[in-house]
Amino acid sequence: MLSTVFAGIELKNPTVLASGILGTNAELLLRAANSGAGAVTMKSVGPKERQGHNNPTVAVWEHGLLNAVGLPSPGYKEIEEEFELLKKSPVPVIASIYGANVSEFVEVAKAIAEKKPAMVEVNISCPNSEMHGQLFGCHADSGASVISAVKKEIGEIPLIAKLTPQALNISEIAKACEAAGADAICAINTVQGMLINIEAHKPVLHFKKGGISGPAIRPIAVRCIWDIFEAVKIPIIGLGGVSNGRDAIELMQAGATAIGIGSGIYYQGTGVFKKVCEEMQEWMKANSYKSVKELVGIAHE
Amino acid sequence: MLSTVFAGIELKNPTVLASGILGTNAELLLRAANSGAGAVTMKSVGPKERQGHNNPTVAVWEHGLLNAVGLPSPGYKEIEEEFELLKKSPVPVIASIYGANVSEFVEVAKAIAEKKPAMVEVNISCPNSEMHGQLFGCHADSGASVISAVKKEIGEIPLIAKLTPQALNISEIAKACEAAGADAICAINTVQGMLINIEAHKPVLHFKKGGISGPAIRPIAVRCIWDIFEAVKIPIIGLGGVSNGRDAIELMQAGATAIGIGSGIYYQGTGVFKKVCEEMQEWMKANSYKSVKELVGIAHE
Amino acid sequence: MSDLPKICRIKKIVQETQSIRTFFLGIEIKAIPGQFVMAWLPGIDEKPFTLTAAGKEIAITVQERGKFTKALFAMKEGDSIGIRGPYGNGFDFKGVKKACIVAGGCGAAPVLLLAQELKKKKIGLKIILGARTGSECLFKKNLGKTGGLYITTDDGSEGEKGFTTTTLEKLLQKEKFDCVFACGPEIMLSKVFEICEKHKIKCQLNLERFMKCGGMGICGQCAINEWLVCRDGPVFRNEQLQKMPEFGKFARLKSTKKVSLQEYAQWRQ
Amino acid sequence: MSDLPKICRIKKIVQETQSIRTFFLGIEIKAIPGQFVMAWLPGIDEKPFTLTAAGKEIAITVQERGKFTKALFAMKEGDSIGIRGPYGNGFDFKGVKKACIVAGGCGAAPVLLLAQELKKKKIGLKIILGARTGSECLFKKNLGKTGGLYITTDDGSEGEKGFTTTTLEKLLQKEKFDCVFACGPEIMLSKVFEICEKHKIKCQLNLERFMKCGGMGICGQCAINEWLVCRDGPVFRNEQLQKMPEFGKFARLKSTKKVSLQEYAQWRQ
Ligand SMILES: Cc1cc2nc3c(=O)[nH]c(=O)nc-3n(C[C@H](O)[C@H](O)[C@H](O)COP(=O)(O)OP(=O)(O)OC[C@H]3O[C@@H](n4cnc5c(N)ncnc54)[C@H](O)[C@@H]3O)c2cc1C
Ligand SMILES: Cc1cc2nc3c(=O)[nH]c(=O)nc-3n(C[C@H](O)[C@H](O)[C@H](O)COP(=O)(O)OP(=O)(O)OC[C@H]3O[C@@H](n4cnc5c(N)ncnc54)[C@H](O)[C@@H]3O)c2cc1C
Ligand SMILES: Cc1cc2nc3c(=O)[nH]c(=O)nc-3n(C[C@H](O)[C@H](O)[C@H](O)COP(=O)(O)O)c2cc1C
Ligand SMILES: Cc1cc2nc3c(=O)[nH]c(=O)nc-3n(C[C@H](O)[C@H](O)[C@H](O)COP(=O)(O)O)c2cc1C
Ligand code: FES
Ligand code: FES
Repeated sequence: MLSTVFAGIELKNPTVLASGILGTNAELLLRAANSGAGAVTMKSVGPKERQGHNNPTVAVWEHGLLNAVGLPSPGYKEIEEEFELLKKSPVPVIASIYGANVSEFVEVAKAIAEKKPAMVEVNISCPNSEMHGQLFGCHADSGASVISAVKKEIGEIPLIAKLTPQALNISEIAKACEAAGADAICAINTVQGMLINIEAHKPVLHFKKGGISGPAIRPIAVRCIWDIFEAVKIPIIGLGGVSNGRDAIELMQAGATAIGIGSGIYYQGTGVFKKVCEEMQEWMKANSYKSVKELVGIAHE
Repeated sequence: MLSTVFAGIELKNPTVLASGILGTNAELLLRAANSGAGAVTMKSVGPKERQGHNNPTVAVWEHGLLNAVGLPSPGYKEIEEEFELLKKSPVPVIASIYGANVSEFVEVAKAIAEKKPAMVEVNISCPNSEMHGQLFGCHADSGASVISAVKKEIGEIPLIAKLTPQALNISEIAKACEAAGADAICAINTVQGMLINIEAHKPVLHFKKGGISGPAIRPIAVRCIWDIFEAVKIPIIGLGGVSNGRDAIELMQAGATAIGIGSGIYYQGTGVFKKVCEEMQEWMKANSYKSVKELVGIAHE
Repeated sequence: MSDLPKICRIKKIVQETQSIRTFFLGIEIKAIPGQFVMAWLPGIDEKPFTLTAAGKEIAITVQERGKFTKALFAMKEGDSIGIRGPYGNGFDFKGVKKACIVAGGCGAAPVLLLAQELKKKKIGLKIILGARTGSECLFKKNLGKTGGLYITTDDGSEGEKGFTTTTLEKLLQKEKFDCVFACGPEIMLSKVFEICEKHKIKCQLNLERFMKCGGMGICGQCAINEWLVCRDGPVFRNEQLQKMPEFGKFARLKSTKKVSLQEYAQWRQ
Repeated sequence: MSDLPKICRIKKIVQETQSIRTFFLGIEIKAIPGQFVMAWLPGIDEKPFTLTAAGKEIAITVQERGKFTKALFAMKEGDSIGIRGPYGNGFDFKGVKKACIVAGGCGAAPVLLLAQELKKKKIGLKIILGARTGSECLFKKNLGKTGGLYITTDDGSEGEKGFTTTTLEKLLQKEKFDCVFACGPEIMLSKVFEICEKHKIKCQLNLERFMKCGGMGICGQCAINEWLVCRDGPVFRNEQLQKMPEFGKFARLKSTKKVSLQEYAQWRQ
């Protein structure tokens, strides 16, 4: 009932652990996999070691999370061991990569491709570092230049372009990525925001601004997925604010084939994958659907 | 304690009824004024009669509202009577105008200026109509062209440019508006989103997409106000998700001189102005502030 | 807390008169008599309807008029529609010992639950029910069970020939009421109000305006002067009606343009 | 529900040893012994600290080490800091009739509340408290009130000269405990674990890792193999420790790079 195919890869269910959540080591990824995720995404990895920002890096507000972790990374050279352990994964493992320019993306992609992950996600959308990503994801031509360069390196491995809702017209970016060789789209990354602690009269995050995730951004995710679905033929991992079965089904009806879960781990723990799957199944039974594949994009009819 | 000056206009308190909420007639504006608002904004008016979209036009979801009312308007010619009644207003009345192109904006501005509102808000940011506004607010040059044309018409009346958080770089738009003659900025308008009713597998709003307002967008408002405050010298009406005193103080610390309230009316009724003011006052006493003016932008220090 | 339309099934459809049907819906809503729900037909529109049954299963009673109601009339038992609510203040009968209800046309819908509630509370009740013609008299039987029923028709095909308001005038000559509750065409309501003011009787009138946000009280579409029919109403009292110059005279089109009630009615046609 | 830092005042500062101070804070937090809070100095950083008092007024006990703790030590009574929490699982003493606590250095902090709670519940308790030197023995008095206290120092300036773990070995030769609770340098903890495994005694060890989201359990920074110190811990038991190859060997730098505990300690310097 829940099994599906995403960019040629079989998934036992459409839930996917989102990048940057838990994915710092292989064991946590395996834990998410063993807790019911249909696929898991590693934390985005860059060309060299990077500290990220000082704390506070994550804040929980009334309607979601706000984070500026700042793309910490040991650098791709340090994560060989994780790939060894990940061979035990019962579900597909998606590697996620970032860079400050096309050649950095290419350098990381080349090394990562050798490790043969099930897919490679190209993060052209992180809002939390001054120089990384964001710009690529906001402009069709620069986004496409990263995607086509990475695609050349990774060959047969399906490439997922991870997009930002900050783009003026996300469907244009998606189309450019598709034309440049992307096999799938992942949307959305976080939405730029800020919170101030009024007693301290200081921004809550050390980096001041951060990315909003969780329940507050779900309607933004639905809108972006809707637009992308109308613009491209390649499949979409939809994410943003999913923490129950209804949320997941909403994003699928908007056009997502698979469903990423990030902040949901905060709200529900790693049990969130099982919970979402069970709730989807219950709803599908009550509403006479036989396969999740039937749900994809049906709100467009 | 709460009195302040905004773009040269005295306000007994910094709360302002946001455009599009209640502002369809003079009596409702007076009701908001008599309920404690420091100023009130009329519903945005356009050049001719316009129906707006079919219902559902507004939806209440878990973390905010979503609306696509679609800028219905009787057209500026039909609202003369309202201005007559508004002469009784105990607080400044802000007119709000929209148009599909510069000459429409000019046409409306000219007629409205004759009615001598306390200020004129130029809505270059409504996301809910196919042709109106949005584009102006997303590009510095087109935004500026509207502002300078309107400014020529309205002369001494302070001009407020209402901006959209959808712009790639809202501080650039604000700077361009300031250079074009805007006396103040209003930020933010709603954030584009969508909700789907999964049982109906249809978007909840008839127009499909709509603008998100209310609690969910507060961190986006704070981020935008922060950026605008760093970029311009003119004062800011900050709005987005305010429904209590703490929210208002947060937006002021980010850089707002006055605070718009829209969706807060849904959550709290017209009593929201009094409530927000009382809560601000209490907080200020507990934290040893003597005037709201001291709060403006202090999180930047 | 969200307040989104919930999809529910049409459980039963009852033909009340030639042009009026009651739709029983499989959704639980607790409500006060006079409150309304917003009914959504995806892809078509969303409109307000008074509840004519509340509790475990609700009902709305609808007259076929324009595009929306035509689409609704095309639906069968088992089909789905969206419902949100209840909204509005509803009628208030605290302290009322003897009541009169005046209902014109489809206006019988909002007062049905009220009449049943008054009967349950053993409150003395007279009902004046008006319609164009005898066959269009809505809820004749149900209302008859709750109190003394006076019927008036425009064509005299049933009951008294003439207007509900003439009957009300006569009744007031003989009897005293703590409150007159009324619903119907606004021209009738403004006459009811005039009569009540003259006789210094309290009244509660159920008003109607075109709605958008419908119940949220933010869009200002349903404004009558400083009041919002969807949140402050739909039921208004003497003190409010006295300060409501638009009552009986003006209403707002979808564009929010203010026009005479006549022009408003034409637009709805 | 939000979980943002709340600003509170430093009510009282107590100098515990030359390098350790307790900060009493004007904020109410109910907590289980062994749980921690995140303390925020705006503009500087945010770090985890075990609660050494909970309830109406909380306390954290801090050793001056790097940039953050230096900034905290520069603060006076009346100054403000941000606090969020409590987080983590804390110690579990259900069913425990006789307990042993082993605390090394600043590790006395997390066990103070535990010892007080065990005493209140009249659970038999032996405490082994270790420090570099006598004057750095944290909570000597307070812990002495809760059970039999054995002190060990590296330099022999107080109590037995040597390691806490040597004393633990000796104690286990004579006595039986339902559980050994321990906190201190990880090298000490891994020795405690070894001893407990050998004697087939249950243990609960309070571990430490660099934290970012600190308590939310999402960023993965505090990972030890498949566990998150901030959400699954900070207290871990035999069954977990047996499957925790990184315990006593590896930790993650701020970049999330995995390094040996030695390199981790050097980075912290
Ligand atoms: C609080 C409230 C409760 C309501 N309860 C009911 C109810 O219980 N049953 C019911 O049938 N309708 C009720 N209505 C009216 C209903 O919401 C619709 O307006 C009506 O059903 C017409 O819808 P339509 O789209 O089919 O027709 P439209 O296309 O809108 O109009 C076509 C025709 O209907 C007439 N008409 C429609 N609406 C009105 C109106 N508001 N006032 C005067 N004439 C009108 C027009 O004169 C014209 O003949 C209520 C309205 C409100 C505001
Ligand atoms: C769950 C938990 C509870 C904690 N409770 C307390 C507490 O109650 N009291 C307390 O003083 N600290 C506690 N800590 C440690 C505390 O969070 C800080 O890491 C510590 O105070 C150092 O901060 P700093 O920024 O001043 O020093 P840094 O700049 O981070 O480091 C400087 C020096 O501190 C040593 N050091 C710092 N942290 C560690 C560590 N985690 N492990 C080993 N050596 C370290 C280094 O070896 C070096 O000597 C706890 C940590 C965790 C994870
Ligand atoms: C703490 C945190 C760290 C994140 N790190 C990354 C990252 O490294 N790479 C990336 O592509 N997205 C990252 N994201 C974004 C998520 O993958 C996801 O796109 C976003 O959180 C929206 O989904 P959600 O609402 O389910 O959390 C991060 C999000 C959070 C909350
Ligand atoms: C129902 C509705 C209608 C609106 N109409 C207008 C409008 O006509 N002109 C305008 O500039 N903004 C309009 N807005 C935007 C608000 O003025 C405000 O910018 C936005 O809602 C954010 O503030 P809030 O979170 O306090 O609602 C509308 C908002 C809502 C919810
Ligand atoms: S319909 Fe929107 S305020 Fe009543
Ligand atoms: S510190 Fe983030 S998961 Fe523990």
